[in-house]
Amino acid sequence: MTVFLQQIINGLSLGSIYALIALGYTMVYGIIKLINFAHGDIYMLGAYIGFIAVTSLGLGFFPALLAAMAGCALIGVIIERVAYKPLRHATRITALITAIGVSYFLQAGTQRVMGTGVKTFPNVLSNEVFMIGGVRITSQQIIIFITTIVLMLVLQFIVKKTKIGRAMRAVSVDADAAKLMGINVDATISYTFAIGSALAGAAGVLVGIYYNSINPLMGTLPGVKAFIAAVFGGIGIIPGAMFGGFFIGVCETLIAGYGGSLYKDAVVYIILIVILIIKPAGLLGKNVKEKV
Amino acid sequence: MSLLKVSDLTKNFGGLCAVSHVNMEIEEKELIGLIGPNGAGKTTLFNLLTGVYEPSEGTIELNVDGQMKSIGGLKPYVITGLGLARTFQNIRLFKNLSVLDNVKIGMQKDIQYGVFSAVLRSNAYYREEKRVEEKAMELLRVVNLDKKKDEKAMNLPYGEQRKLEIARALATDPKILFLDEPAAGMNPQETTELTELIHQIKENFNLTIVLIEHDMSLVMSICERIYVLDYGKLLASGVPEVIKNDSKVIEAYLGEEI
Amino acid sequence: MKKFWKMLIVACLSMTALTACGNDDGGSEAPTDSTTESDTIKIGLHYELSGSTADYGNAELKGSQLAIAQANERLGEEVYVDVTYDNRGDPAEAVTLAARLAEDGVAGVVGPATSGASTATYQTSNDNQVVVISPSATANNQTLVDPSNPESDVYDYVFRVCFEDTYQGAAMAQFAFDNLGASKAIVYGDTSSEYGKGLMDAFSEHFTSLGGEVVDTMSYVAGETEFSSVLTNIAAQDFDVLYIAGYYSEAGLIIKQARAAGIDCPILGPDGFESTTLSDLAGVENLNDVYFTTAYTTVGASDELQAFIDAYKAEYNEDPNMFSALAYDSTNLLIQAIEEAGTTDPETLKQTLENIEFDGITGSFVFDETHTPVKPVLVVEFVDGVQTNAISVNPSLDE
Amino acid sequence: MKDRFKKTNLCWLAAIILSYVILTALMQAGIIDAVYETVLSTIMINIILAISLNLIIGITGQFSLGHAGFMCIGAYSAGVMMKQMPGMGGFLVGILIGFVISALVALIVSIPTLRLKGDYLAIATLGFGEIIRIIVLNMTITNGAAGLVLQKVVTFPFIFAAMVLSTIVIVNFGCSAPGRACISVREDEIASEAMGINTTKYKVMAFVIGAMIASLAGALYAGNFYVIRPDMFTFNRSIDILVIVVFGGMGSMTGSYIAAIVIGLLNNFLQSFAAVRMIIYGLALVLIMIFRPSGLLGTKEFTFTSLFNRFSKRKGEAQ
Repeated sequence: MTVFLQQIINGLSLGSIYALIALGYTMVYGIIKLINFAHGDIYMLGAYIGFIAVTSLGLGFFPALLAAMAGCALIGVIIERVAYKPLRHATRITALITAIGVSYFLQAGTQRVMGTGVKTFPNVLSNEVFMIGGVRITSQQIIIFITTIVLMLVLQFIVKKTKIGRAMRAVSVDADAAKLMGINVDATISYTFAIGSALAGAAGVLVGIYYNSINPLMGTLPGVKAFIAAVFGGIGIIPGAMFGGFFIGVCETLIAGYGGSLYKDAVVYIILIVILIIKPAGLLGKNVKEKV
Repeated sequence: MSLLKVSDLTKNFGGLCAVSHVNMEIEEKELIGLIGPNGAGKTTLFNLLTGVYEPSEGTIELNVDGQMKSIGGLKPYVITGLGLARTFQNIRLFKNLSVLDNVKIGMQKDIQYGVFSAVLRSNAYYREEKRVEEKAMELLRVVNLDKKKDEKAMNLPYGEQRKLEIARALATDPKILFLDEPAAGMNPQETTELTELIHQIKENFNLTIVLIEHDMSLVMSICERIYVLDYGKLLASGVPEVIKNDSKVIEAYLGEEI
Repeated sequence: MKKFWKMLIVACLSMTALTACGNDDGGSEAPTDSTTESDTIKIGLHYELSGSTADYGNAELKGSQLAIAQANERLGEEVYVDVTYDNRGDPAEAVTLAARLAEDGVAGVVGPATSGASTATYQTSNDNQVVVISPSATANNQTLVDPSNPESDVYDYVFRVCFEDTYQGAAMAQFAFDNLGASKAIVYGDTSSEYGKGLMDAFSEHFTSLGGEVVDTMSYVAGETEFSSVLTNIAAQDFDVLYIAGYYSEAGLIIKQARAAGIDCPILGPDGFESTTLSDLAGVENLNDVYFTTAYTTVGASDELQAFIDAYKAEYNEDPNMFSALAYDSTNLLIQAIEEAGTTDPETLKQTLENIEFDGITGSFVFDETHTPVKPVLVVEFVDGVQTNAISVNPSLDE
Repeated sequence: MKDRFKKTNLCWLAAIILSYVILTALMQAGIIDAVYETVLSTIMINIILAISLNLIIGITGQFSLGHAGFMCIGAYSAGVMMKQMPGMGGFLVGILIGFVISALVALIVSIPTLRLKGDYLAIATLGFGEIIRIIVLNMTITNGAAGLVLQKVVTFPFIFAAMVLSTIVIVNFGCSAPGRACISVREDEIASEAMGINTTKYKVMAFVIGAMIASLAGALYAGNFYVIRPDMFTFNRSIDILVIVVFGGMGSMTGSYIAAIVIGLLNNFLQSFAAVRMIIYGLALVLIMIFRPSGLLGTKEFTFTSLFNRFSKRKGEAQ
């Protein structure tokens, strides 16, 4: 039983990371229907910005986290303006290829600038261990979990209660109509990218601290997993992405913990496919049938 | 025996009852009008009849070779195969394909060669393709589009797109043809042409036609019988003269002159 | 009008691609554009410079380039020129590049780093009579025409400077059983690489044959960072040693997470542990009671090794690892062979290599009949993240 | 039938023979050297992959990201058989086995997933592709991560023939009644169903044919490049194929040809900038998509018919 609980704790920490990346995915997809393949790489950049902030500038955890979020927000907006905006009316596959191009560019660029090897993220957070009934919980796990929850609540507040959030929802339903209502669609999409990328940046720093290992290709697999998490929870739905992230994280650790580590990715995909077939719009999504 | 029999047909979307306990009976070679205010459930009824939606309650029966066969909830392509064809309110042509190909696709079920013949270009392939092309051209001549056979469907003017949809539906060799607002967006002259076309195909192809239309002059002039829907319920049915003077119908249309 | 410009740009892009056909001498003879006289000798450096295995390829590239630079310095002129290509870790591309290097007229090729890409190049290079020295192709029977058949012929022109997986895996099993007195082991390896898989099998097989028991076998995939779930499970079992078959980038994290999960038994590993990144990742406080097999060690490092480490640090501002050291040796081996042979004639070069006695930083060796080096295996212990205590081990492989 | 010997068909035949003769002559003369010979093989295999994916994405409109999985099946079927019976015989048997397995797998995969649409289908097929790879990675007969080391058995004429045959199969399919049905699914699934077309059937049909041809490409890969390993068939490979299809223009087979050639040469050309080539490649993808969002040829197809029409029109104007 303690082993099981321990696995759940491990899974929630991993899931927090997926959830943070998935939030950005779900927002971007919700608003411009683009699978932003480069999103995982923005998460990677977040880790590197955090790394530079800590090693070269000597910043602490929170300043580094904020620096990474700000840096990623900026990069996200630039990418959107340069690469995606000209394609807003092109087919979605075209936009997808562009996203892949951006992803290659970011990966190869980082490899070139920062080296291809693994970098070790310095320990900026003390790591105390608490034993609760035989289950080990570290202070880092708690901080990761809390940071994720807080960021999600902030995001939920922005989307539901603020003017910009209202604009985002309007654009995601119908960009043309939103424009007619006087909403600056371009600005809204940029805000969305900024917020989504900032969350990915935060995830990058958290991963750096938790696993203290970062490399230029670290974004690819979590990127795909996070997209699966977003689809799983229902794309465009913030609590859905959150839930999906935690669910996938816990599933993975449980499968790996009980001897199936080689098949854990396969099982994640199978879960995804089953969910899509039973509930095509995701767990929390509403099924919208095409009007005939 | 009637050709199509609808009993107690109901469709709920969540809490909303889009079609409620509708009964209809359509005889062979009739020309039926289906009218009602916007949102009355006309298109939903069409969607039920052609299999796009599954009925929540009630039955739809079609006369297939003298036997009444229940077709409610069957897949659209099966229903089309049984002889029901339709056009769409918001034109759904295969936009990037040529006019000719649009019609050819309608003849799919009647093509007598398989994938292997297609890939190997057997004699059956050439024979069938030739037959299909000839028949498609014939249909295009009926709607007067034979000169534009190689044009992309999306480049046709609106009125011709509607006609092409009719030709495409005819290509499926239907017994009943459902036309969803065929005159929408047409000018009076085009509407007149359309009226003639409907008459002509009804006679030449031995068809039963059911049409949804807001253009009352068209409906009243060509339909033999009319069903009126309002809020999903059948409000009235009968010959045009009766409908014209039905007080409930007039009320539903709120002073609209008929 | 705007459209016209767009078309023009696209056209230009495609044109540059097309003109590339006519460009025969493509390839970056990077460091020199001055010397293309006949007395320069081209050395092909064929590595994974991008893609998921770029880390290994780039480390080896640095080692090779350092060796070439030092040779030129020693000779006082630019005798050796590198011709560098990137295969992205893709075997198909590696085949093309092997052909290309042959076309470029290189005296020999060093690389690729990974077993898969290496194997793909052997046939082409062999057919073209180009000597290939693989720095880190460790797979069993790698240098044979058909690795699944130990009886098959060895490629005439293919050599390697690293151990075979079986050899060091068995050595560690021997060490665990004899020196550490372990009788129950858990094996945790990287099954996405040939290296990890080969080591896992070799360790398990030899450990069992010695009379030990492999309690459990777990696997991970390179690139993962989350191991605590598996380690939590491992911690709940009864065993004496944990053998990690993989490279430092994951092993460092595994050691850290294993210690955090309360696994305090000895942790063992292969020469993939040889990198300062290992202690950065694991944390020096966790690097106690950790042993790994290697061909060279910084414990009482030889002068050559120390000189290499200093030169590497000075050149690239980072510590060398196993890959860069092996590539450095491979390149020096090729250079030594060329100098001993006094020619770049492939036949002579090949014969020279077969009989060479090479003193490298990763050990002194001669080649056996499968063109694999015969080197002693050292087991090195970490104490507080520092290599101490090297013991030579010779596995009794004859059953 | 006379139609079979129409002018355009004869023109295509001539074009095929001519390109074969020219390529062979260039190889004999050494103008296409060993390097460009392997580049050429890569390009031809990529063409087969691209047109087979184009059948699924471009013609039928089903967004699949699992193509590498079928390639993997073909490569391993051929590889395993070549281990059992070395040489061409084993290879050919392997191709046939690959056809059977990939068709079966495609059938199993497609029936549930093809109900999904757009990006959801993409992510589901991506998942299936990865599942296939993970299974292969953990099988004993495939030798796990280490993969199989093989002899080269295929030569230029063999790959060329495979490419031509695959193209003929796909083009003939596309121009036939089942092909039209597939196109109608792409254009408007609801209307297509209303025309009496069993959309699921045609989607599955396109998917199965595409998968089988991809498995052929995988087998050629195995027979040509000495080594097959599971990590050669990750979803990145599917994306590489997708890039060719989109770059050439979805639905355009000639577009796929041109794109595969351009990308193959571009890739080779970028070798001269080994260190930065992925950066350049990424940038090139973005720029090409921005400036040419519907690909090089869009949905257009180069045909001799259109060439004749243009020619005769010009002649008409001249008179």
